[in-house]
Amino acid sequence: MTAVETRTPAALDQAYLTMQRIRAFETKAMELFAEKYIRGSVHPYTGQEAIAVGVCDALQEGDYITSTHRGHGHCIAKGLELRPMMAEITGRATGYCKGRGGSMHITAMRHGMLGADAIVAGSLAMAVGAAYGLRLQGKDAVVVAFFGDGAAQQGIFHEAANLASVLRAPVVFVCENNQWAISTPISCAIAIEDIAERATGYGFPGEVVDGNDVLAVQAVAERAVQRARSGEGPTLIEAKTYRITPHSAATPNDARDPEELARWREQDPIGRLGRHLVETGVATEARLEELGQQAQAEVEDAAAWALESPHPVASEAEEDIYAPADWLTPGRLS
Amino acid sequence: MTAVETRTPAALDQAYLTMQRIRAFETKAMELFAEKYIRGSVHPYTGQEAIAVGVCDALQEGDYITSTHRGHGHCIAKGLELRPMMAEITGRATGYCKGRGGSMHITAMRHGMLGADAIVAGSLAMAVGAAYGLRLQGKDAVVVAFFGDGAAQQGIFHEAANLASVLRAPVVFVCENNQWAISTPISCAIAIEDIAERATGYGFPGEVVDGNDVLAVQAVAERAVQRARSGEGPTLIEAKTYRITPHSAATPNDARDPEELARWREQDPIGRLGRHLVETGVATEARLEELGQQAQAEVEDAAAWALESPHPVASEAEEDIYAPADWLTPGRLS
Amino acid sequence: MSTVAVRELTMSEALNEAIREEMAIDPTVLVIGEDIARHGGLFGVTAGLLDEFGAERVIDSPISEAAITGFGTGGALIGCRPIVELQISDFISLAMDQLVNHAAKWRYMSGGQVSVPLVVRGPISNGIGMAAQHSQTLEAWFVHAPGLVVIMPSTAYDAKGLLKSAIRDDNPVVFLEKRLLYSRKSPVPADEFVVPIGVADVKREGSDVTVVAAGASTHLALQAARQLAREGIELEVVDPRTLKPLDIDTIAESVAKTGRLIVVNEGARAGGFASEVVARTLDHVPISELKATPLRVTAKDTPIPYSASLEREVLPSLDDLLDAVATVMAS
Amino acid sequence: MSTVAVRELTMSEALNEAIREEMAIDPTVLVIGEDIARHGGLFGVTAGLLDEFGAERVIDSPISEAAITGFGTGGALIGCRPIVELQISDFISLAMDQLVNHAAKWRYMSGGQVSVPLVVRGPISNGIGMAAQHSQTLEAWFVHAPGLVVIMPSTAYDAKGLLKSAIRDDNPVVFLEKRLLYSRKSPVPADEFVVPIGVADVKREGSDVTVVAAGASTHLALQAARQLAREGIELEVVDPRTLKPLDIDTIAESVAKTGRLIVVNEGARAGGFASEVVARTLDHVPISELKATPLRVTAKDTPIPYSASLEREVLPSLDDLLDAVATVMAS
Ligand SMILES: Cc1ncc(C[n+]2csc(CCOP(=O)(O)OP(=O)(O)O)c2C)c(N)n1
Ligand SMILES: Cc1ncc(C[n+]2csc(CCOP(=O)(O)OP(=O)(O)O)c2C)c(N)n1
Ligand SMILES: [Mg+2]
Ligand SMILES: [Mg+2]
Repeated sequence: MTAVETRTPAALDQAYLTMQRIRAFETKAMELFAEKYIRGSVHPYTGQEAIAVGVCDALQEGDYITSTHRGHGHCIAKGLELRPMMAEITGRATGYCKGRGGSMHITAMRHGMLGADAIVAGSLAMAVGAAYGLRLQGKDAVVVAFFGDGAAQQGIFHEAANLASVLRAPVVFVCENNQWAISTPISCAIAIEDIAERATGYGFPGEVVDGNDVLAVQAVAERAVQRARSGEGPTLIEAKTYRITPHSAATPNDARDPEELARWREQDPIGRLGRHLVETGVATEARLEELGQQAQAEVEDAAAWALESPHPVASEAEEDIYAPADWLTPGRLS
Repeated sequence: MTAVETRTPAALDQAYLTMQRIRAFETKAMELFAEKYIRGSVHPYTGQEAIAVGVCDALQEGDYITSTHRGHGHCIAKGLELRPMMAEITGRATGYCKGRGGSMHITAMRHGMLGADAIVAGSLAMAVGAAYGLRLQGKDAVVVAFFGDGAAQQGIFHEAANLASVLRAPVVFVCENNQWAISTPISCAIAIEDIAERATGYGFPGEVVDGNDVLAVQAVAERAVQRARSGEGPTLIEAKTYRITPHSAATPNDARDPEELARWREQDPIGRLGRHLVETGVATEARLEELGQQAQAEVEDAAAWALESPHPVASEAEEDIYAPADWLTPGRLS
Repeated sequence: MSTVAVRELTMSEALNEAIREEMAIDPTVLVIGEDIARHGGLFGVTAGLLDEFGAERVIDSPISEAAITGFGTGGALIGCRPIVELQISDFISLAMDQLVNHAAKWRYMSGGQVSVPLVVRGPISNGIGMAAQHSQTLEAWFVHAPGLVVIMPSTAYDAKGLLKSAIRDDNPVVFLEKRLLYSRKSPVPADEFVVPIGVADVKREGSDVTVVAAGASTHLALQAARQLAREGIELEVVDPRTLKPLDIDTIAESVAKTGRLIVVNEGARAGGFASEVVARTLDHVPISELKATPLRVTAKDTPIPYSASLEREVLPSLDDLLDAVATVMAS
Repeated sequence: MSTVAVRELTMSEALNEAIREEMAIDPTVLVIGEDIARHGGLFGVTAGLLDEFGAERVIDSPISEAAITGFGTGGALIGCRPIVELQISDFISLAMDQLVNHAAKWRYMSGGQVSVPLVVRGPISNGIGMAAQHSQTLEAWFVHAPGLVVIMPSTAYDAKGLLKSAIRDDNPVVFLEKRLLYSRKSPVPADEFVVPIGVADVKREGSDVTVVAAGASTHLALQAARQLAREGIELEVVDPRTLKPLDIDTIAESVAKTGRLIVVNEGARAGGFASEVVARTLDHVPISELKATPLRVTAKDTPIPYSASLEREVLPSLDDLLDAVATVMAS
């Protein structure tokens, strides 16, 4: 595991807690789906927690992210609150998006969350535009776009990466290569080893990192974010990982080799960080246990709060489609 | 210039004649546009003749190509006849497409021309599907997809290249890098030296070739076609070249540096082949002169024939939209 | 020599049979899409095809909707009959250029030299909380694309018969399947049969109001018809089945008979297929022959929201249709 | 305190002024597109902007329609006002997912947290032999996409005033310009002005027939009106200017007055905008108030052919409109 010195015990504590929060949140979400409190689907981030946490730790106030169908982990790592997240995925009026978006569409502008996107690779060009626009406005903000291995085969990945490169947009592309797209193994999707290789075709660096090592991810992310912030342009980070749950609540059957799954369970990023913290004396087993329980409790509280929240009023279904307009005055109203 | 031994004098004669045909055809087409016999636009292939001719010389009976808005050269190199080509671009009923397609949409199935496409990069995935389908039908045919440097920034380029690679489709991607997309220099479109580099991101070879050297192009094309035919998968050929005319008849103003243009005029592929043939004693100046005049004459004949041809009958405008159907019998009717 | 053997099949089983039968008859039929081979499609429509016909003809594709649509078009041009599955029909928005500017136009632009026997199929996935990007009903876009055939079946029988015809048809077909109907069973003959493209089906005869409704809306119309029959109001439910080319004769004949037209459609209200049916019918039935102003019962003109209460509010309901019937019967 | 100073401007000059003025007022306005900076746009709409506002705000993009549309949406989310030029409006087909599934829906999906002040503009290029892939009139697709605003101006005045409003509007706007109108001159005040979005303009008053027509079709309608006035038939030409949201009140008011409705539209006939106007009008004007069956004068339901004789045959003509008027006047 990557050297720990760079980080304070408190920060490590926090990283461990956040990863446990994500794990607990997804476990609860799957329960709520089974109990029919959640419609549509849930795509658990379980097993990939180190990536969201490692990357978001490299960000600062004012930075933004875009996310995917598998977005809960990114939200939590970016600092969104569990209550309005739970409320959103259970379709309540108190959700971040008033129940209009659901699990695949959590947006929280005040936390720098530009939005999750249920169109695979759909938000990559948006991330480039946001990054460029922030710089145009004189802000030194960075935008991170999370996406999966399968998303790297979409045309918009290519267009967005190339556009970001020629415009030197302060964006970081984070490809979470969990080696599967639903039932399709990466070997059917690409004929190369590392998606990161593609960065050379756009003229910026591509880096491969162990996506189950939160400290390694954070180190790579800090370099990429620094590069973007200083105006040198984008980076493509490929984090190798594995989802240790089925693709989604709506697609429970999992044809993947159980041995493959078992091997990866041993690489569970939470377990790895935990062992590392204990070995290096940063935390005790008891402390880790405590953090795990704290995460559990927060998630239970969020779920209870959400389920007590009101459903949206049907009559409001046609609100929030269009922003108010006043063409007599330039500049935005909302 | 690349060694000549591989090719018979007759073949070289033919290549020179074909390049002259293309040059003469485009010159005439620009005249006909100025005289309002051609609507819309004409995108002359002038200066890039070595690429179409070199590549198509590497093809055999049963192979196919797809083309672009700048497609006349590909058509002529693939063996289409000048008369129905002229008739098509002047909108006559005797044109390859009965005047429905025009300059940007010449299709000639009996010559293995799957169609020109006015959507930049639009036919790349079609080429992959055609190549795959031909192999599925047990044919050992190859499909060549021509496209420009600007087209390499389209998402479909990425998707098609990747799909071709995972399916090992017998397709050859020929990128004619003339370094400009209308008024936009390649430096604004990509942040890398060679588009060919992108092939590594898909897992097949990328080759850069002097696109104004017909023999060099042919040599590279033969390797790529051979590779495709033998089932090893696609190749990306990047042929560096330059268009020595403005972008199109409808976009006459040309902001490019006159010196850049002058430098490239010296690299005129027809001049280079001609000088080479004379130097190597394969042909005399007189013979070249004769071939040039023959090309001229053929083009004049085609234009005269076209302008004498009837216009399509308005009442037929709604024909050829749908193919006839008989769902009681499997297999195609048309 | 057809027998009377009839099984109850779900729509996905019926679609699966259609593809299997056509692949068995015609070696040029191939299927490509995301998770359609190993997994057999997210909704089972392509289940078992990989084992039966092999990986060369049943292809798990990368996530590249535009490319697989173009791939299908290219294959069709040289004599194959590709079936492209888009996992959710909303994703056709990523392939509009390949579908509309290429597949739909290639025959015309070539002066009739080529044909494009392509099927692009996928589910309409509203009603189950998949939210705005997975719940659209977009047939109006395809109806507005000359060169395309657009099909939306409402029963397992129509689904099988029409998909077989679509595969055999030499034109690009957009085949839209309602996800909530996949598991719905209905009788399907064991014998080989096809359902002709471009022919509407009067799913219920009635004298008072013509209700034109395809796909899921057909069932809403039939439900309303059963309920209203008790009150002595007889709806004639015309299921166009094919939306392009539209069987306007059957629709016009029915409207000429009833004098009243209601069109039910789950697409967003503005510019939806219902508007087309109303306008098109007026080309054939002058207002002088109408007893009431034609009405549209559609989804509201909003994106589809996630929450159940909101989604229910946005999609057309039985009550909406009953109100519309009351209105046309009152005038 | 507006003066009476009025110049004659072409539509492209008027559009250019609109962008220039808004870029000068608002530093968050930027323009991106193919050949829009150095070259000033293929039709001059962005001429001079590069020199005046610099390469950071006036960007020659790679040929990546989907990405530049998404780029605009992302920029809009964080407070910029991007204007995306698509060189020919047909190419929006490459960006339908970015436009419809992203720009149009982001505000709604976020529960109103964000707004998307984006303008996507480009020319409708039919009538000049650009053939099937460069000659489409696709507004019907965008009208069917909740969350979008759709504008189609017919005069230089409307073009300038509406583009300024579109840039200031906090919603994604699809702004469609008729290429053959770019060079057409009409009076434009020198003083600052805007034209409100969603407000139709009665371009000519008349008592006999309401003709709804936007963009190039407005001029066809006015031409017919002038000719028919000599025969004592008075057309009322209503130019909706904004197609979504549609100013149905002005249209309905006119139809209630004349009792006759003809909609002229250059889009393919099936599922076109004309069908929507007919159906929508019937929601407001019952057939009992109509003197004739509403008619649509549209392009034929074909791809646009290259040859002049064929293209002329496919696009709606003055004769088509005159015939339609004769029909509605006869009933
Ligand atoms: C454009 C588009 N195509 C297909 C889908 C259906 N789909 C949802 S998730 C998924 C797999 C995505 O794989 P990957 O990008 O690797 O992300 P992962 O699910 O592995 O996290 C697919 C195909 C979609 N949502 N959007
Ligand atoms: C999808 C699409 N976008 C834009 C255009 C307009 N256009 C026609 S040619 C051209 C430049 C193409 O550049 P390149 O691919 O390098 O080909 P070249 O013209 O240099 O041969 C553009 C932008 C188009 N036809 N299609
Ligand atoms: Mg994956
Ligand atoms: Mg070029």
